[in-house]
Amino acid sequence: MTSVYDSRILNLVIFSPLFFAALLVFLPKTEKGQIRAFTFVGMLLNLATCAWAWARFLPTSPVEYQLEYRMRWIDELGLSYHVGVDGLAMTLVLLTGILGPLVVLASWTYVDERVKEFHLALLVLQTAMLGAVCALDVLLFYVFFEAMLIPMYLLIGVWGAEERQMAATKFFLYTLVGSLLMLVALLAAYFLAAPPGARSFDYATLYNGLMSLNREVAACTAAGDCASVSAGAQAMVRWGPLMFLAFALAFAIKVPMFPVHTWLPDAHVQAPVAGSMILAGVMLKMGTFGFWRFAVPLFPVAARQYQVPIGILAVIGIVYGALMCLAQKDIKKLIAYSSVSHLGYCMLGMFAFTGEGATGSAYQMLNHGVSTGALFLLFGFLYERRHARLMSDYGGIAKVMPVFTAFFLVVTFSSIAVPGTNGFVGEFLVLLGTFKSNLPMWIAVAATTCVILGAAYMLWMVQKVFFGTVTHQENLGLRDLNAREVLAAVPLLVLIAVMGLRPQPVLDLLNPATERFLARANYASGKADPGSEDARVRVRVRSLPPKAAVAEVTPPQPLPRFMPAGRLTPTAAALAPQTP
Amino acid sequence: MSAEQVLFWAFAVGTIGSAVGVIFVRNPVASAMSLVASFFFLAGIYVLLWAHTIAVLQVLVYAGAIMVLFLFVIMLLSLNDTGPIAQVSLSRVAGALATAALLVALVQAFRKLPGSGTVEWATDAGRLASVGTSKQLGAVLYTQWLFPFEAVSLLLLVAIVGAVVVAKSRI
Amino acid sequence: MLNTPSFTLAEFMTVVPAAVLVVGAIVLMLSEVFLSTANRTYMAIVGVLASVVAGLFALANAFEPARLVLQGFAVLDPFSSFMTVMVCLGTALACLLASGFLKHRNAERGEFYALMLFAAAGMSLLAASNEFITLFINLEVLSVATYALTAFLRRGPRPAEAGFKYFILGAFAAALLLYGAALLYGATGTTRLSDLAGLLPGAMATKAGLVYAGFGLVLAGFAFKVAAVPFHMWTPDVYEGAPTPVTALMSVGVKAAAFVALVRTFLALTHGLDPQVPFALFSLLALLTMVAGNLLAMPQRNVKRMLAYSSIAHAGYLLLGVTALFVPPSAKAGDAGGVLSATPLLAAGAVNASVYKGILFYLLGYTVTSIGAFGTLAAIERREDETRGNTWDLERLSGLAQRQPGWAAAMAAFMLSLAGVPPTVGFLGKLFLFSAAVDAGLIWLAVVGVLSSVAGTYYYLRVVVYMFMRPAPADAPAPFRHWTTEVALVASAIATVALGIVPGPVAEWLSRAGMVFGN
Amino acid sequence: MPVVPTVNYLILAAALFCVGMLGVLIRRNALVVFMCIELMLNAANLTFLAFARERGDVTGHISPFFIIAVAAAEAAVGLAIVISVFRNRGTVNIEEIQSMKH
Repeated sequence: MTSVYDSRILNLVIFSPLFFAALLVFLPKTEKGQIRAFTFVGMLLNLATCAWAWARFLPTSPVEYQLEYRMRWIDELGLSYHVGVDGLAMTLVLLTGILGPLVVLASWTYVDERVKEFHLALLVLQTAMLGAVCALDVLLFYVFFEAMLIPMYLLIGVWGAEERQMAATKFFLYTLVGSLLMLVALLAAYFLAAPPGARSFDYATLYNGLMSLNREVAACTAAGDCASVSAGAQAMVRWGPLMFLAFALAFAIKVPMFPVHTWLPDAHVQAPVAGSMILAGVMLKMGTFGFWRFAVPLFPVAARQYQVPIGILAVIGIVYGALMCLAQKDIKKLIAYSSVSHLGYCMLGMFAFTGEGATGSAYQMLNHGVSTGALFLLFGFLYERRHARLMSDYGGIAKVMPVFTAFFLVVTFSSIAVPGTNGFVGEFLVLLGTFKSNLPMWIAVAATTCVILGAAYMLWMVQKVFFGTVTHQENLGLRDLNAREVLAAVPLLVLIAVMGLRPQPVLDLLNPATERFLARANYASGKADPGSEDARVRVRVRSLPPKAAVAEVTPPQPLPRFMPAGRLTPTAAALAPQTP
Repeated sequence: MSAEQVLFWAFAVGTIGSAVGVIFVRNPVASAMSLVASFFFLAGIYVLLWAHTIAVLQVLVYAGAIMVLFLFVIMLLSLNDTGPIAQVSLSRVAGALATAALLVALVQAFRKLPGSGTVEWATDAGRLASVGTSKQLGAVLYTQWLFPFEAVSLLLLVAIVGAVVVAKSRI
Repeated sequence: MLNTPSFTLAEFMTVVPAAVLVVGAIVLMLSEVFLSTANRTYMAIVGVLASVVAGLFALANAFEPARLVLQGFAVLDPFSSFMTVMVCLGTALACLLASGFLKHRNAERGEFYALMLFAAAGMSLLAASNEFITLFINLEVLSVATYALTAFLRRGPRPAEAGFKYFILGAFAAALLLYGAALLYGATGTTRLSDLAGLLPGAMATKAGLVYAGFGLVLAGFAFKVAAVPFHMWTPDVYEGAPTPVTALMSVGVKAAAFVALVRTFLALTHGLDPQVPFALFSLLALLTMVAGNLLAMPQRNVKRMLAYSSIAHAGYLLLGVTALFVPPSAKAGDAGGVLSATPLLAAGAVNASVYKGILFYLLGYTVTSIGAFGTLAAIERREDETRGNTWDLERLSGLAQRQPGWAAAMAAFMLSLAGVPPTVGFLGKLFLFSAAVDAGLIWLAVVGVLSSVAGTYYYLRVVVYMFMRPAPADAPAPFRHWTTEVALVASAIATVALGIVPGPVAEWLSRAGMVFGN
Repeated sequence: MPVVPTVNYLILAAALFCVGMLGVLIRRNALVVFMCIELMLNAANLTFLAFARERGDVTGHISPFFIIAVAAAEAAVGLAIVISVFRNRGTVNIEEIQSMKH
């Protein structure tokens, strides 16, 4: 049951913020209140479009990418404007949509200089992030991925703290190094995936083309003789690992994984509250999402090859992040390093290549967005009052700001994965998946141990900041959260509780995506049973519309059914192709 | 040694000698005069190469017009150089070495060329009579080399405008 | 009895754009005599009109089939026609920039625009030349006009010095080129490029040394003109000293024309040679130019010098594209892959069409971006600064976002486009060019290029940092605003962003660029 | 008909070219540098003419004709620029023409 609007929803989702940005240009820059209110309304409407998309998204549908829209763009390159969402992308769209209005609320009084530019940057950033999540054309993804950098760079560099210029430049350059290398690898993939004439940057073309090459490579590696395979497969043997590494580096910098994480603490510490929230909430997800959507499925053989090194780096990130947190005096830095640690879990779960691991990883992406976003939001309120980041500047805040303290505690519990919060579900699944995987046992053990460390540093920080006696005179006069601030925080708290207590709806959304991710990672790498046919993992998308016409709404072809949603692990029976 | 060889060596030594004079004489006027001498010897060489028209042009235009312009500017600016003619610096030594290397490479390349000291087509008397004459040059210039010829006219126009603009008093 | 040549009218199409430009120049010179009113803005408009009309003629030419015209001295092919279109675009924008710039200095003269149009005519003819002597003459037309333009302003020593440096090195490069041409003439008996291609294989059998010597000298001559490292020394001084609108024209027009001539020349000269030799030379030039250009630009605080070095780096990216034309056909997928070798992904066929397109699209993007960047500099450049010596220091850009938000936004777009960040035309240009290079197997060279462009991003971003993140100095002089300057800036900014999002028909047109005569 | 072999002329031209190039690279006086460039152009002319004789070809005669014209055009603008530099700085010494910082 598709309506004519379905294929346009995502365009609304992606471009409505840009539309509001264009309108915002005409507001006088002295009318700060109007600008804020206008942006807030724009973000709310954007959230409404996200919710509409969610309502039209069928988790149980056999169609992988829904709400697809495809339009010709640069024909000579085989580049099309092609958007669509699967379950994971849908949840990320929702997360981005929810964070949008909250970010505006959070910065209502925080930002008082160059207000118009600030809100323009926020709206443009929103468009870029939503575009990156929805893009089904890899180059389109790249364009949005890079376009995100510019407003974020300005957010950090213009409205940040003292060292903002250094942090902004570092952030920009780190990300650019990785993504440019990825661009070269992407170009190589573009040439490998299809013969001249059929070349395209479309995800389906790239995936399907590389899949058959990966199959050949996997088969010939198993047979031990790769000299006589096709030219494409030979090139894949030679370049595949390098291409994977280039993609992996780009996304690892964004995640960020140890040892390329060093930009993150600086960026987080210097960024204004809005910047930190978006950075933690959505932008870091682009790294994990990139691994999930591009790096692993396009190069499954190489991904398998580097499974253990990446697993080890992920666990180093977990341990290192936790240890750095223990040593921090600066609260923002602590939250930043906790991000490194949390996203280590994400990566570990993904590279476990087990059902639980992958689901946990996807769930953890959302959790981190919600809980770390909330941490930065709440700390932003405190920072706005005191302009101090060190723990030693606080103490006994619970006495002066009880509501704030209560909120902060809930978020802390989510962050340290107390059962009943969302963090627990994700972390538990990741660890379970890691134990079940073929990764060395010590990795799983180390990751599990770090859960305790995580609790230790967070609670220690809470203890120092909120409890005890008020040690600083200035802190006595702090007022508690006002209505606007409560309004900004409550949605995230609700999410924490809902996702912790009722994970099933979200898991239902994620499951088809998880299964496909696993099937793709395993199938082409030769790990799955060799008898199954390509059709099961092949990416099916709407074909390019004929010239001078926009994609018409045709009911997408039904795909072989995956297991019904609602269960965590795929079973062999469910994965078997359905014969009509 | 034929008369041609004698003349060749005389002109060659003269050309190189005065060319070396251009770069190793301190006084710019002497340099310019040395260059004029070099052009005259070259005109002689051109005659040996059966290029009479070009030899005349060399004397008239090059030695005559262009070098007079040079001398005029030197006199106008009343330049007299003091100090060393060149200062030793790393880039200059590198430049000199590169020049020497280029010379060696070029000479090596030329010595490998097949050439016996005869010009085969010269047995064709009719052709020999017409080559390098102003008649032949003019015919070719105005029937075949029209595009470059027009391009040169554009170049001269641009050069005139350019020279006037640059030499005009303060803008 | 003279055998008078007969031409068909269609043969002259190739020179029509240049003729229009020359007529425009003559009109401008006459207007200086007969119409010299106090307000000379109309001169810029005449210049723009001539450029636009010439550009339209050139665009019409681009859809003609590639052929040899004017007794084999010139070609009419889409590659050179598109180049002419770009030159005309650049000239039109530079004329607009110059109007405000010169007006502010009370130096607006018809000759200035006339020389700009002459230079453009030279560029257009250079791109179409198919014979060494013709090529040399047309190169001189554009060079002589640019020397004079460089030395046009004579307030303070810099312009004259810059003009002098440019002149000496330009003449030196021309002499190298010419001597190389003489040696190649000796080896083959012709100076026509299209004939050379056929005769070189035979000449290689007996006169290989002569051919290689000629090849090397011609390459060195061109390397000076396109400012490839290590022949780049003149660039920063000349770019800094020349009046900023002239620098803008130099960075786009002169370079673009020289690149087209270089491609046309070496397409002919590489016939019969060991394909490894030109490939190695071009790879080395591309590598050095990309890396050194970016590294030398990094420490510059003087924005104009920084842009000069950045133009060297961009020449390096273009050389990467040129190198892709000369990849030896024998390279196999299994070969070891050093930086200076080609290891194709697949046993790929001809990639040339996409390379030409990449080069032209890159040049187009660079034209609008670079003109815009230099134009912004010209717009904020104050006459009072000229005695201070820090006219183009980064400090002068401080707080531009508050003082002139429109200019700052435009400059930011230009900087991001130069850095190759989407959604700007710089990104698409890099995409076209690098994809062609990757397709040709120059993967490692592309990786080096990409990494060096990160260094580039660092200094482009620094400009953005100063504009948006530093407070304005208290003594910031009031800007001299002139509508022509603003029109030029707005046009280039719109083109920079719009072409980056919707290259549309432009990219499709440029697909014809593969039809290079003799290819 | 025995003549002086072409290679002699070529080597003479190469020597002339290299003398000119050396002068461009090492001399300090701008006018002398300019004269050295004229030497290089003449070496190219000589090469063209030497090959023209060997081949009996008219291209080799036409080329120097054009080159002389170009040299004249270059001289006009070049000398104008030299005068302009001299007016500004009172010298034509290349080392002293370095007011721009690197």
